[in-house]
Amino acid sequence: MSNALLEVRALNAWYGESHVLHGVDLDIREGETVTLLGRNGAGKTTTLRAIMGILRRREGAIRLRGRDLLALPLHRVAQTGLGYVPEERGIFASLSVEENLALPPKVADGGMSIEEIYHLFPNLYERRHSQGTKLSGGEQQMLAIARILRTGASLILLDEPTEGLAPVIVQRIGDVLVALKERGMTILLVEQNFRFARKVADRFYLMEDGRMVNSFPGNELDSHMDELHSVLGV
Amino acid sequence: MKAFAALALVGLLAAPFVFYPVLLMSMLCFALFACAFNLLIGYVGLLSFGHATFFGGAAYFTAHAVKVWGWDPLAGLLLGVLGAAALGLLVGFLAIRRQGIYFAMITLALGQMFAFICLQVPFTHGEDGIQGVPRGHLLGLIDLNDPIAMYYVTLAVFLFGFFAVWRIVNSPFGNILKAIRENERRAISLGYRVDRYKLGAFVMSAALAGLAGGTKAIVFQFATLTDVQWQMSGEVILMTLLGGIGTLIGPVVGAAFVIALQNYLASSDFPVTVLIGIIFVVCVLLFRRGIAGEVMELLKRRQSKQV
Amino acid sequence: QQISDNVVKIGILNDQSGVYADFGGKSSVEAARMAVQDFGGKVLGAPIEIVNADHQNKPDVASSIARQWYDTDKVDAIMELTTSSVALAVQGLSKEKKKVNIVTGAATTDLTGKQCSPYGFHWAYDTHALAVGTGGALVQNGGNKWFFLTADYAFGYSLEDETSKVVKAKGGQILGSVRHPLSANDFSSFLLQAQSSGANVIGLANAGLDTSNAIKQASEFGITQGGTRLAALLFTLAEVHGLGLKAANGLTLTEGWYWDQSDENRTFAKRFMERTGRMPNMIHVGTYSAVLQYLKAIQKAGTDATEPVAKALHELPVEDVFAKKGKVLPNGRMVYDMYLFQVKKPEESKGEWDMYKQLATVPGDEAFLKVSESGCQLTQ
Amino acid sequence: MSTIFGIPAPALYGQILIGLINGSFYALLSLGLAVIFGLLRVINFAHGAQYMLGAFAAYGLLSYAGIDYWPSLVLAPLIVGAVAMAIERTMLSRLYGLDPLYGLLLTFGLALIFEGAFRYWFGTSGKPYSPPAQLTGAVNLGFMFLPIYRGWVVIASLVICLGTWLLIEKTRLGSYLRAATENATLVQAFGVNVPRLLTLTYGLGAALAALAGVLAAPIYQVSPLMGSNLIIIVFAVVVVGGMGSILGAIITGYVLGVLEGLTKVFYAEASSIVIFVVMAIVLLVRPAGLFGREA
Amino acid sequence: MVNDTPILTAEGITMEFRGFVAVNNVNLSVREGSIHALIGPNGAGKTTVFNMLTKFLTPTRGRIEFRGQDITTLKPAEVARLGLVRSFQISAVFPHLTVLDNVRVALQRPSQLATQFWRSSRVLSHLDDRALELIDAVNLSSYAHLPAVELPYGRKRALEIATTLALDPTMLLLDEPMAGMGHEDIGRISDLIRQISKGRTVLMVEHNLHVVSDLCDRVTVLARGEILADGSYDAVSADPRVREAYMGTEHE
Ligand SMILES: Nc1ncnc2c1ncn2[C@@H]1O[C@H](COP(=O)(O)OP(=O)(O)OP(=O)(O)O)[C@@H](O)[C@H]1O
Ligand SMILES: Nc1ncnc2c1ncn2[C@@H]1O[C@H](COP(=O)(O)OP(=O)(O)OP(=O)(O)O)[C@@H](O)[C@H]1O
Ligand SMILES: [Mg+2]
Ligand SMILES: [Mg+2]
Repeated sequence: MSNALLEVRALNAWYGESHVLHGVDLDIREGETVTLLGRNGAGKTTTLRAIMGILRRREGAIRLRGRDLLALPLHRVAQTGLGYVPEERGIFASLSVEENLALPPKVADGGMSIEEIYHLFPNLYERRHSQGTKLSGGEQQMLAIARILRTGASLILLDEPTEGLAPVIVQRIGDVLVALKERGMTILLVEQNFRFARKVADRFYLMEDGRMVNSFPGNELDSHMDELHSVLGV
Repeated sequence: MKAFAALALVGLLAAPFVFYPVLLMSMLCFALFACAFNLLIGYVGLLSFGHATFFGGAAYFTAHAVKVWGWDPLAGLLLGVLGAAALGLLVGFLAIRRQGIYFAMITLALGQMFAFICLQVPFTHGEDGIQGVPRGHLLGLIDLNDPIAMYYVTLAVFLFGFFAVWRIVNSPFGNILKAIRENERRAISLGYRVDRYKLGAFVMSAALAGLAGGTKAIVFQFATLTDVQWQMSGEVILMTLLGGIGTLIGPVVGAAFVIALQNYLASSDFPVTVLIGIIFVVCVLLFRRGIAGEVMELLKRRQSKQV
Repeated sequence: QQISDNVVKIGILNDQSGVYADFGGKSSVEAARMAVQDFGGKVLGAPIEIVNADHQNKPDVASSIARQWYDTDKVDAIMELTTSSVALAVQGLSKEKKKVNIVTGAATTDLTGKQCSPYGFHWAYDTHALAVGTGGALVQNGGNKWFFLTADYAFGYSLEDETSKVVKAKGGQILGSVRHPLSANDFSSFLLQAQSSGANVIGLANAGLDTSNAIKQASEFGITQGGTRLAALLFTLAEVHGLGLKAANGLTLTEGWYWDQSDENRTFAKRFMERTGRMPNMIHVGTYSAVLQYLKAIQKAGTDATEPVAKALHELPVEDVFAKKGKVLPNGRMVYDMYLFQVKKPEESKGEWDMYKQLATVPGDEAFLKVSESGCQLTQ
Repeated sequence: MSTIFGIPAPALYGQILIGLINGSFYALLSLGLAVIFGLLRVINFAHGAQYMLGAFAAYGLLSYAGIDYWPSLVLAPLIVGAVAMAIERTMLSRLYGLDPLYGLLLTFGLALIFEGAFRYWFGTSGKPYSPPAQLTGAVNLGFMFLPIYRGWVVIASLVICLGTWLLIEKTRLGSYLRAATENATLVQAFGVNVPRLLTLTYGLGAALAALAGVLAAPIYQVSPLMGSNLIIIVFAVVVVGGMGSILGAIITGYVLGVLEGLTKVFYAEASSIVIFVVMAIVLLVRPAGLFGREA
Repeated sequence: MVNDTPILTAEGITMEFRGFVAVNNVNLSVREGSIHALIGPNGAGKTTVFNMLTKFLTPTRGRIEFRGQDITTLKPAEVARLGLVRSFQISAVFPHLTVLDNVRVALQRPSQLATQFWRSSRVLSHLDDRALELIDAVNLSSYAHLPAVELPYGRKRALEIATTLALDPTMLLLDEPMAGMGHEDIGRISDLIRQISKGRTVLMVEHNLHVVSDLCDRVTVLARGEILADGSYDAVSADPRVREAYMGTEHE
């Protein structure tokens, strides 16, 4: 695929000695929302961590706008415009909600302002002076997403943002993603909840045992239901 | 494994005819001390920075009982162990309520206090120490003034202590200790009163450290302040780290190495502290598993390659 | 076969890397070698060898080295033995092994008192000599109201105790004392207490860095400028040099030897300086004298067997660069003259090591305890 | 003359003032220690050695290069800070993410090396260093003579403490640092050059220790042992204040300095132990320390 | 069989964190033998209630009774020994012990094999059968000898449930047992919960409303630290306030 924003080719990755990713290929075009589906342990999180460079032991090619990311240290990867929302959320206990929000440095223009963010997540506004980890699980997830919106990152890697969230909040997060998409944000989303994902995804990738087994556009989801059932075990 | 243990035992039995007995005895005492310390750090995950209290405290108790009260060495040792256990109960009771670095700091603070007390009370004789403790006759029978007899008694004490550590670690109790180290909250939620387990382990460790200290007092025939000062606590950490934290044999190797080094370097031109410092640094940077740990890892790797 | 193993081996066991490393340390080993050289390198035809070890201030390390020396390395005598716990431990061991030991590095009078040994000798200073030297002579010089800063351990107590006795005996007064913990670092608080007591002498019954810090801070707070005298009860040239005359001037102290006392001393000091880069203090020269005297004793006894050598050591007078008309008491105490010195002002000093003015001589018989007072059981 | 507990009031004021002065050193040293612990989770056992290095750097600059006190006040911390940064780069940085125990052990080893080497080269009796001419002499406060130099120490340390506190608590840099202690990888994943941040922090902590060393040189004997005597006490101060709490370290430093000073009057023997007693009590009652944030 | 006697009651429990009231005057009564769900939006205070019930937090006010016994002032371990055992929201396993050992640690306590430091740990092997049985029940058999760290997240949750069950508790408190699990596992764990609930009481926090509607006899809805509704799933889900505060409009 040409004019891809992010291009991943034949990516292999290891945790210590254990080989987890086996030749993953992935493309994301500018402005697209791509969802990575797969059951527990398929390697979705690992893919994101390998792209960011948090997982250092990897081979293959990762290019952002044609620029190779593999050799860059972690912080330089982030500075190229990648925003990462980790699975475990990573809220800082020693910082207040507001400090957590303000923490990530701007990597490009065009990020949201703190006011816009509070508008999007009124809960956070209410608790802006509390310690970050004193938030409930759902509040923390919102904070984790909100935090990255300020930085102007153009490609956001989101790892299971709906995990452990109440339906209303899931719905709200879905709305947020749609809004982000409208702003031209590119999103790589990892999900198990494909009902949620279908609302936002332009394209799906299916992952199993560290390999990409299929990819199809979002509107073809229904025709892939059987495959989905077998891969995800729904 | 069995073959290795048998070989080691034969080596230990034959050692005094090859090496200098007092040096060997010193190694055995410190090896036992390090094993006792390792029981806490290696299997409960508690870094005590005040273990000299039990080692040196027991040395004072034993020395006093044997010298001033004229007790049998065995009775003296027993008193040392009981005294150390009592100190362990006291210190442990206060310290185990905290974890990690705070635990280390509390034990350090209490250790400093104990060292202060040892300096103040008359029976320890200040910085002169209790000197000239008679070795006497064990149970009135074995003349401990004979270096070889003394060596075998020390060896027996050491083996007893070593076996005790091994047994504790590989017991149902030891199993729970490991679980507590791994995830304390979970252990609590399963209904374990973790404080009691920790305290139990602490007292056992203190008692064994006391056994080592008491034996040392009889071997060297004195008990002095150096044994209760925090530098001694630091030294036992060094020994354990060097040998391999959380391995059974590691502390023994580490202690033997450090004692040999201190002795050897004493008559060289190289400043002892600098070399010990360098070993510390190299160990932490390159051989974090310690000597024993690295060797075992090597063996394991080789084994898995062969398979 | 009059010399066991055909070699006379002397072990110098002291602190070479710790707190007392400057006190004696490696330089003492050099002094011992000088003694061997001056003796001619051989005794009764057998070569003389010096071995040395750093006991790191740990009695157990010292004890196992000493045992090893005696048992396997055929060492005949051990000397210096800095710090009392080590000296007592090794003296106990030497007694048991029937070997000669000569202490020059520790202060406790117990070595020739309660824990004396027929083969143990105490060569340089001891707490009593320091007390009599500094305490006695100062009172005669008008320093009659004392306040003590005492290190909170046995060595400190006995210094304070013995000095107090001397001061009182000479008609002086003790206005008070404060016991500070070891390595107290800051002494200004204690110095202030001393000053407000109205004392005209502050006795420093401590050692090493503690004494240095106390002196430095006394000068900072203008205590010495205000006319109060500082008396360091255990302080040697090495420490004064480390402190510098600016901080140390006016300080009174007792030492058993000073390089600028005579031509003989100056010659010795020059040789020592060439070998070690520093001037010797009483411990260095004491060790030199101990080695030399030990060799003389072997010569006299015609053997290096312990009993006859110890007997010869007790009998022979000591006459060398360290001690004039020195004699050894039955309890092992070597008796010789000590001196009271005052540290010069910077402007009085003519060189890096020109630091002392001699105030008085303390005759040996006054300086050291009589055998009957020592509490040594051997002699009864 | 009025007395308090049998001590004349003016004398007591003097003692409190002296306690405060000593507290300045505790505060400065524990400040650096707290900075390093708070941000690197390393218990810097080499802190005492770095303090000693600072004093020796000042002595060396004076006696080998003829550089006097005032420039040394800047140069010595820079030198020691640079050495520390090299240490962090080559050694400490490999230990992040491991049990904090390893950091403690490494720095313990480093302390042994530095102190051992300096003892070997310079002996133990130390080296002379005098206060600068501008700060010699004393002022009469009525209840005591205060050496001008000591007054300067209090002021200098207050200013430095305040400055450091502002830097860490009130700037963006500070929040990076605090966040990095919890999850360095994540902070780096946000685009912050964390490794460099940590290097600088360790350098800063060590430089603070060295600065304290320079300030101490005219008061305490410049000796290889000067740091090891102090470090354990300073640890206690940091623990009482709350590990990693900058403000806690500063305040506790002064308070314990005064407390120790008073103990010197009432029960001098215990004056070095009193801090440990306080520490044990505080840890039992308030485990996170007086100013620590609970985990 | 569900009967009417409450096994666990909380009266007016309140939790304040430095002035912030996380849970306010909550009354809760769980009937013996039931599966009771505690649901509510994020931050409602569900985990906090769990922490209070299992004594990991001490309520600022209020009183808790378990099987007629006042447990308000007990320690967490004591509560567990009474048979009230919990799981954690963030998975809690013993990471470097194998799956088998994880379960055995739990089995050890009731079998009085915990404090014996003088015996060989081989005596524990007679617990293996029971442990493997439990492991099998949560479909982890193929992982039995793997260290728990190496399990994927969802499997860790399953292991945690097996460990909890090993204590044979009278009552289980499960905090989001399905979080992070794949669909097939959710089905299996649901079955498992249903199966184990025979003769026990279960109180669970869960966001997956399918599971809740499927499994639970009774639902309590918590919002902003207070009880919003309480009753059967159908009744509760019909409540407009609950729909607004929690379920959202889309939900069936
Ligand atoms: N730190 C680690 N060390 C070793 N193996 C790991 C580690 N983290 C994950 N793995 C393994 O790597 C594989 C892929 O894990 P990954 O976390 O990427 O899965 P995932 O698709 O994100 O699953 P989930 O939906 O549970 O988050 C799994 O088999 C897992 O056991
Ligand atoms: N230790 C604490 N200190 C201060 N506030 C806390 C603490 N623990 C929880 N809170 C607050 O109490 C509220 C309830 O939190 P709790 O974790 O119980 O929510 P929850 O219902 O379990 O949410 P979720 O479903 O997201 O896990 C939250 O707003 C949280 O921020
Ligand atoms: Mg994942
Ligand atoms: Mg919760």
